Amino acid sequence: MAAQAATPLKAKDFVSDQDVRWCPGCGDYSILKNVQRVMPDIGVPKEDVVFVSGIGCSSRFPLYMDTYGFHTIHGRAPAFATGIKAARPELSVWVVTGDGDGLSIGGNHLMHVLRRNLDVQILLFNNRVYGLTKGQYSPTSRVGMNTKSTPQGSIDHPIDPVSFALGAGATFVARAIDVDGPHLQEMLKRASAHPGTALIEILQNCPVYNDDEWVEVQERKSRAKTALVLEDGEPLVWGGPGERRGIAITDGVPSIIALGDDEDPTSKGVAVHDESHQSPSYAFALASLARPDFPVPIGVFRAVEKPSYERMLQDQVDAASVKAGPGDLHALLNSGDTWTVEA
Amino acid sequence: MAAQAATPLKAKDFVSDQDVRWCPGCGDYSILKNVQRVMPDIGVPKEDVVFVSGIGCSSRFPLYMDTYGFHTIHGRAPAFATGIKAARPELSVWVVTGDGDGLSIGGNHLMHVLRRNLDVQILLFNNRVYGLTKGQYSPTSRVGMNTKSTPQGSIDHPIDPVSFALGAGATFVARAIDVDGPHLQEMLKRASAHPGTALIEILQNCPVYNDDEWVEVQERKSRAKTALVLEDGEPLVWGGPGERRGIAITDGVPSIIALGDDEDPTSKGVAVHDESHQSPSYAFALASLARPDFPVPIGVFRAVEKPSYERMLQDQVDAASVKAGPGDLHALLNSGDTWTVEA
Amino acid sequence: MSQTKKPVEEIDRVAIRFAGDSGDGMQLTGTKFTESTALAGNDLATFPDFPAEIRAPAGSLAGVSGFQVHFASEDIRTPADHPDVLVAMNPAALRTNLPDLRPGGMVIVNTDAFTTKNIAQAGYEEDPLPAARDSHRLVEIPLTSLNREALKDLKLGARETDRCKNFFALGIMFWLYNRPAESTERWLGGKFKGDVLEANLRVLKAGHAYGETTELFPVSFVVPRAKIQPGTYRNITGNTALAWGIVAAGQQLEQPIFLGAYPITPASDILHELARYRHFGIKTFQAEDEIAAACSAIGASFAGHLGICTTSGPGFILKQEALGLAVMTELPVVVVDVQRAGPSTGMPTKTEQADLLAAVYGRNSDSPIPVLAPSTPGDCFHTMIEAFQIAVRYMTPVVVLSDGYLANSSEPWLIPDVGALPRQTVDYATDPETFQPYSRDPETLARPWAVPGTPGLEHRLTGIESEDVTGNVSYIAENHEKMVALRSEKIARIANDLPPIETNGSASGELLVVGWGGTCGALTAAVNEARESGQDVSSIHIRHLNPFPSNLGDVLGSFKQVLVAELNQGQLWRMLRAEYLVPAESLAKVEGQPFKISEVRARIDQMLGGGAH
Amino acid sequence: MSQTKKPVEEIDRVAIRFAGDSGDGMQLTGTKFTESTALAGNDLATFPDFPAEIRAPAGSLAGVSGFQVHFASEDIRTPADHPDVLVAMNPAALRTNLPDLRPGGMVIVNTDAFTTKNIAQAGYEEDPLPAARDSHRLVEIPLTSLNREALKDLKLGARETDRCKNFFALGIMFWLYNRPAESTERWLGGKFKGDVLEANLRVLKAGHAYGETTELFPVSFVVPRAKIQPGTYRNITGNTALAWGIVAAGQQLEQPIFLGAYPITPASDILHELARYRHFGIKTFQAEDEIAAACSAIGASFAGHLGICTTSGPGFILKQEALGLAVMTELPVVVVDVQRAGPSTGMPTKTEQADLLAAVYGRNSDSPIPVLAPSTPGDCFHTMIEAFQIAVRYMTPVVVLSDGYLANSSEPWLIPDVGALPRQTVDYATDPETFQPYSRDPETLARPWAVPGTPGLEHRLTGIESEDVTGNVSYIAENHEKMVALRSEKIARIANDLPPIETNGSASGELLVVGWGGTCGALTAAVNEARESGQDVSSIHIRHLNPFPSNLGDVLGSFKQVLVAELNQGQLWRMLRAEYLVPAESLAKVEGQPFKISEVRARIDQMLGGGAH
Ligand SMILES: Cc1ncc(C[n+]2csc(CCOP(=O)(O)OP(=O)(O)O)c2C)c(N)n1
Ligand SMILES: Cc1ncc(C[n+]2csc(CCOP(=O)(O)OP(=O)(O)O)c2C)c(N)n1
Ligand code: SF4
Ligand code: SF4
Ligand SMILES: [Mg+2]
Ligand SMILES: [Mg+2]
Repeated sequence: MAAQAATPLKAKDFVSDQDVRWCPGCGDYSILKNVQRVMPDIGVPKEDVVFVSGIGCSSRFPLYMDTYGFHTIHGRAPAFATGIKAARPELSVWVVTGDGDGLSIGGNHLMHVLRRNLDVQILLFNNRVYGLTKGQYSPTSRVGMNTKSTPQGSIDHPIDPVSFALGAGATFVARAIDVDGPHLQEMLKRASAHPGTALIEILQNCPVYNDDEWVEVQERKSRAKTALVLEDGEPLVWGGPGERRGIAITDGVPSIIALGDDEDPTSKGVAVHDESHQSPSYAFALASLARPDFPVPIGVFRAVEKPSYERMLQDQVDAASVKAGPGDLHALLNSGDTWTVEA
Repeated sequence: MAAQAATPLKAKDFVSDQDVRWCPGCGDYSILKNVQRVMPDIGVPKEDVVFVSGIGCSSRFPLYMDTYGFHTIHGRAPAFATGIKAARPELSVWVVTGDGDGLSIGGNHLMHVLRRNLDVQILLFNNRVYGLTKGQYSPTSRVGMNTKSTPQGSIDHPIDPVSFALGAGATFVARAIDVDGPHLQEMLKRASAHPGTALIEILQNCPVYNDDEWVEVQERKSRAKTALVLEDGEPLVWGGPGERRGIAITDGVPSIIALGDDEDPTSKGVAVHDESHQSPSYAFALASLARPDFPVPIGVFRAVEKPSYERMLQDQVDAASVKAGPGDLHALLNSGDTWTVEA
Repeated sequence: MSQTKKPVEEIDRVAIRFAGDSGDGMQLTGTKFTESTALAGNDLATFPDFPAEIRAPAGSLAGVSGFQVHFASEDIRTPADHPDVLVAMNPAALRTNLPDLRPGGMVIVNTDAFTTKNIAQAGYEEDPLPAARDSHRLVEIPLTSLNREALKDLKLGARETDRCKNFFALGIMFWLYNRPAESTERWLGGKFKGDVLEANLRVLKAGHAYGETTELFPVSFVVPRAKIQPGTYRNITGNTALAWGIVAAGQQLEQPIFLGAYPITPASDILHELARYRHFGIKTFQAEDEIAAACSAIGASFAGHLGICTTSGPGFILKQEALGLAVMTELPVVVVDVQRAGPSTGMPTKTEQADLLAAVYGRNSDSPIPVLAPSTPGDCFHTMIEAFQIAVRYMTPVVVLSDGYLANSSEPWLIPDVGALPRQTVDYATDPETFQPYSRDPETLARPWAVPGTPGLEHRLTGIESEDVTGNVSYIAENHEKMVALRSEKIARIANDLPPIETNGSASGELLVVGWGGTCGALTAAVNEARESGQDVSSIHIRHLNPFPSNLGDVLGSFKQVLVAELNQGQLWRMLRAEYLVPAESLAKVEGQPFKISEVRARIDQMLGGGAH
Repeated sequence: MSQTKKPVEEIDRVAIRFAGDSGDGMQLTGTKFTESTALAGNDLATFPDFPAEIRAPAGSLAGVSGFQVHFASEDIRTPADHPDVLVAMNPAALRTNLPDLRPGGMVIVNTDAFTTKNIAQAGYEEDPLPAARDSHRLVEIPLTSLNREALKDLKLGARETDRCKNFFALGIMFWLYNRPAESTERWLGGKFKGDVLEANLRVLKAGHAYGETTELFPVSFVVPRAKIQPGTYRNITGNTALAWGIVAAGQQLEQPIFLGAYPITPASDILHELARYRHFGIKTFQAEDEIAAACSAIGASFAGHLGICTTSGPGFILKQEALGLAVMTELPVVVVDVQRAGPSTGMPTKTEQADLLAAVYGRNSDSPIPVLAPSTPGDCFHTMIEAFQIAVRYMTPVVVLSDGYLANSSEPWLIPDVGALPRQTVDYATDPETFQPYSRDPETLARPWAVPGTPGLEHRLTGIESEDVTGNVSYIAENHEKMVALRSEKIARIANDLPPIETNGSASGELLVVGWGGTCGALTAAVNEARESGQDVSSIHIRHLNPFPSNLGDVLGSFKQVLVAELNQGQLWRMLRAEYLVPAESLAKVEGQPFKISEVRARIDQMLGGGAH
């Protein structure tokens, strides 16, 4: 979290002078627009904002933001972000990555930044495909998916970004949808306010190489049936009138409970959403929900506080300076056993 | 899983002619001995066994096994194993790695081999330190640990190997203790029999750089109080007479239930261990148990079946050969549009 | 389609460039024209020039995609420095491509695309067509409207309709150069059905008919068949030939292939192609990254397969640590680097030859690896077989350096007779009595390949220095020195198997032009032209970059001047100077583009003291 | 401790090697003897030679650990080819070290360790002591029993007791060479307490007393103070000096330091050392791997810190992709490669100089990076300051090549006067009016360093080729060519700042010996000896390996013969031949060990036509 801006900014202040280069209809456009819209609300002066990315269609994102930006190499954005944020804790650092960049070549860096709890925001655009290299399957692609590199269908079991993040000890994990602007903006604000690593998986459509992967939850009409919107303190309930359902979690295992339109969910055993369980296992149970058997949870899975990496590092620096005084090079060079040869 | 050996082998048949080079008292000795003992029971002919490792004290392991062995480079053993097993599904392939090798530099390969469910056994020796490079903290080291690279104490939140594996979609995850031979041998047999990736976290003592990290569960006398031994179908109960306790899991979150010596645990809400829940979230709840608040679960956390990578790959090869006939190079080169220039 | 009634003019050669927006299907149009041209029996060469990987805004300069095809009744080697004909689908395509056109060349434009907005977006201050009318032979065709008109009765959306207009243009070009349309029609039939098929077939015909009827084209042209070596031909790109070479290596060495790869431009297509050949027993593995790809391939080699990985520059350097292990454990694995313009991410769709030194020297410590480079698209096929032969015979990793130009360009390729391809048997070690992991073949110094599953040959490999013969871990100074020497001597001995390098031109003389890799066509063409114009210049093209062929020093020494021409800042140049102390000069081009014949000729002229042409 | 009553003999120099099992504490013993020697005012050089990283079985050959210290009353530069005295704690230590001893040298053995079992484990067929009695001056001391005897009344376990015996031996050696024990006693006092402290102090004294009383030593020796440059000295290893150089760079450039590192032998100690200097504002980050270490350092540079990473060969090549990005984005970051013997994992504790070509050329495409190499342990300090000065002045990554020998060896080091160290101010860009990410300083061609937090300077960096001046993504051929040229010209201009290379010896003549890096001591000593014996040989030692100093070509050209001596298969040799077409010869040693003076002299003799010494 960085200082507040003096004069109020507008969305267009965050638009860089570069032509935006994504295919027509790409979900990235909507995400970009919503990020640009929410930045003034977040209120960090734009000179204190840094967007860092790897390589991929999604990773072009920083080029279009009129903030500081670093479009680096494939998969390594979290490592660059670590250097930036650890060096300069006062900056607001955002990582933009894709399902290939962040979970294929970059999975390790993502795991480590999450466990270290560096105070950065990570936006993982999950289109379940490699867009930039023109359509190979990714680690989130479904088994059987036909792509250029899997003409007989993919045989890799996919990884779920939220489960992965929780397995890595993430303190803040959320899921949003490219085209659901208001919700996405809310998630962005929450992520920015979180004093540690905040990962948002954004379900993103790639109309060119994997069209309609998320159509069930993207389209408003089907969303009520397919998405479970998480709200802190509210029971895990979804579905419109006549189709109301809830999630119970027994011995750690989620199941579906049918609900009457006016029935009290908790009395039927439906769990109440709590973002701040110290144990990550509740959030993990939610993360295991997936179509077609279950609805897709959308919203904040987990938000707990732990000291952030750059904070603890700065604390060590500060404590050492208090204890040992500011570094004195002469004293260092002359420390320990020395001897003098007279002229 | 590979074919059975013709003549029964003995433990010593698996002892290579190389001097074993670990520090006196290192937990690796016990693990080595137990692996050599159990191999005859597992019964794969030794020419069909391959041990693959990265770099670290633990990764020296293959050098001491009289099987095929490949001591490779730091962190990449799962990737080498993938090539070996995918090429030759009939081999029994074992990966040996450390907490640094497998979870620091090698975390990504570990994640991917787990999600792909390649049929290999992975033994992760967790001594919570870098042994070979003489004592830096590792990704599993506790916050505050004083090491050569963290003279003011580590500030990285550690990763738990079991949680990480479950987050990656592991189909078989277990935990064992270096010095508990019979249990370790049982885990090794179970891992070998599992038709997919089987990860065993082995709690291993490094007397030189991180002595007694696991002493609570290693010593028989304290183990009853500190370890929760998982047995399929049995309630999650530990502690001797007068100290009996159980684990209940409510809305995914584990808690401790005090039990009388003769009390029925299930009636008090204690969960019953089930390795084969399709949902990984039960096992994840177990994985979140840790000292000092909880006992350390030992045994098989999860064992479910999913098609293995090399099997599905081989199936595609076989199916393609049936469908298209064996490859014909002449036909390939002459496929599509060609034209002939007459002499 | 019927033969034209207009006069037909015979010409020797022509180079056409199709250019349009990335969405205009120019690569497909070019490819189909090329196939048809190939079937018509011409010699040809192509050069597809992609924009950046990502879609640029429609109509922008950055979004222009081009495909050049050069065909002739005689032997040609390059896609031509300057096209004779430009098909420009929009103002941006005109702007970026017109400067390349030969003076007075023909420009066919889609006038419908020359709207004020498009003209402005291309950065023109005013409509460029009036000026083009003066400078070139401008043919103005309202392609979009003609195309719509042809399809108006079909129930296609506006977008789908407009998407066909490239085939309208293709139909015109088929007419103009009297190309057969059958292969394209066949392809359409296999690809589409219903209205879309109908639409494409229809506009292809409509374009053809338009050519025949419009007064814009008074004549059509024909380029007679080339007098080329008899045999069956196909058109092939470097990437396809490379993939097929891998298939062939598996067949000819009778070993299963394991490919570990991570997608990267411009190498991905090799993975795509090989993924289709499961019935050849080929296993392809899309790894999580390039490191895992290399490690998996080495693992497969350890297990007795032919391991291979295919990548491009940024991915190649990630594999160096794993390659070092393959050097140390002496396992046969082949790594293909389809070089692209760099450094760093650079310009992924552009070509360059700047990974040579990294391939030869880019690992920690002295870790010699043989390096080969194919010289033409079709040659990629043979290079791969040879790479595996070397890998297996010498038990060593091998690097093959292709490049973005070879990868995507195509040429007519004399389909090899499978019976005449080299065969090589692979002998695994089997005898427990005599087996030692690091015993050596006295001739090649190769150690035995002992694969898991062989009873009695259980052994361990490691990247730690190993003892000679036994392979046990060893820290003894003398052993290390010996192993370092053995490893380099082994690679040096590969030169014994290599054919002497052959000179194009005279065996000695004033100037020798030296090249390697995908520049072969341009360099040879330039040197041949210069020789024809009477200049004393010859050329060699080095396929084996490590070790060099044994006679290379002598060949270099037979010329007064040596010019090393390459698409980098002088990497082979450095290697030759270091190795042979030859005062060579460097012709270095680093633009992400292949050599133009004229650029090479200009330098030849300069070195020979003034222009002869 | 009291002065000896026995006669004291004055000698000029002596080299002692302490050798024993890894568990015997030989590195510590050697270090303490060295410190004491340094305080006694001698010039000195040390060479610790570790076994493999992992503990070998006690008593095995592989487990032998050695520490050689050479000290003199005159200027010396190497730890000596052949020690004069060997302290062997067990048969394995005797076996591996005896061959190195100078003929007739003194051997002090712990006879208690010469049990039948130990003798067999060392691979001796019979007790080696009788033979040693003939060939050398053998001093047989029952160290284990003497040590036990001295400690029998303390309540220490057997193991703890026996662990003190190295200090008994140290006590003897202190007596034998009249070294002061105070520094060791002080150190013990800080490190231990209670019985353990008492035990160590006691055996140190007991050893001293034993020397004085035993008849085995008729005389003791003294090496007078060296006549060295006045000033305050300390003993320093290369790794410590390197770490302190980084601290100093931060102070002198007034910029905070960010170190990203992943542990690897023999570079880890730099991380350990720097982790202790948080009060200098230094942030150290133990990354998950070398790639993340490099990326984090580059990230920190982007954020305006001095980014650095420290590693060794296998880790270094993993950083190449990230380094390519730093080349492309022109960010100042320093990478230290403490080279070790390879390839692959190789022999991590042994030295080599074989990553030079990888440092200069090991990235995809032409991506020039300046490369520097320190020549002595103390020089590591100054090299780091210079590396950061170059990085910041030219906005470029810089590679520093140290090696395993420099890292662990020590020498007396004249502590620099902080006031006299170079200072350099760093100017971040601040003016939004004039700022362009890729505008350039006309002299250095450096682009501006504009760091986050600066209002109005928001900009984006990318590894895609960027447009000159603006930094926007560009695929234009001419722009790429220009940027490639600018990047290499910028690095070439660094030569303008470099001092001309200085020749040790004559400015011209018959033979020039050329070296670089950690071999400086051995090469200079060999050349100086040869000159003293009348040979016409001079030497240069190259610190700047890319770009080379401007006068290097002239210097090379001033000698009839050139010999490039390095611990690899001829890497600098290749670079010099390629650059200057000089017919240099190569003295290549690849054993994981430093040069011996005699090896260099032998080659000098050979090149000068027959031995003069
Ligand atoms: C080292 C390296 N390997 C491979 C590539 C090629 N590459 C670029 S982006 C990409 C995958 C992108 O997928 P994702 O992160 O899902 O992004 P998307 O394009 O789908 O937004 C790959 C394989 C590269 N640029 N660098
Ligand atoms: C590329 C590379 N980086 C670093 C190293 C140094 N290194 C060797 S082992 C190791 C850590 C080992 O830790 P762990 O896996 O926990 O094994 P342990 O020794 O504790 O059994 C490191 C950092 C290396 N060999 N290669
Ligand atoms: S390829 Fe897919 S992800 Fe990439 S820009 Fe196009 S639509 Fe978006
Ligand atoms: S350093 Fe630790 S892990 Fe390594 S061999 Fe010694 S005791 Fe075992
Ligand atoms: Mg994607
Ligand atoms: Mg460990």
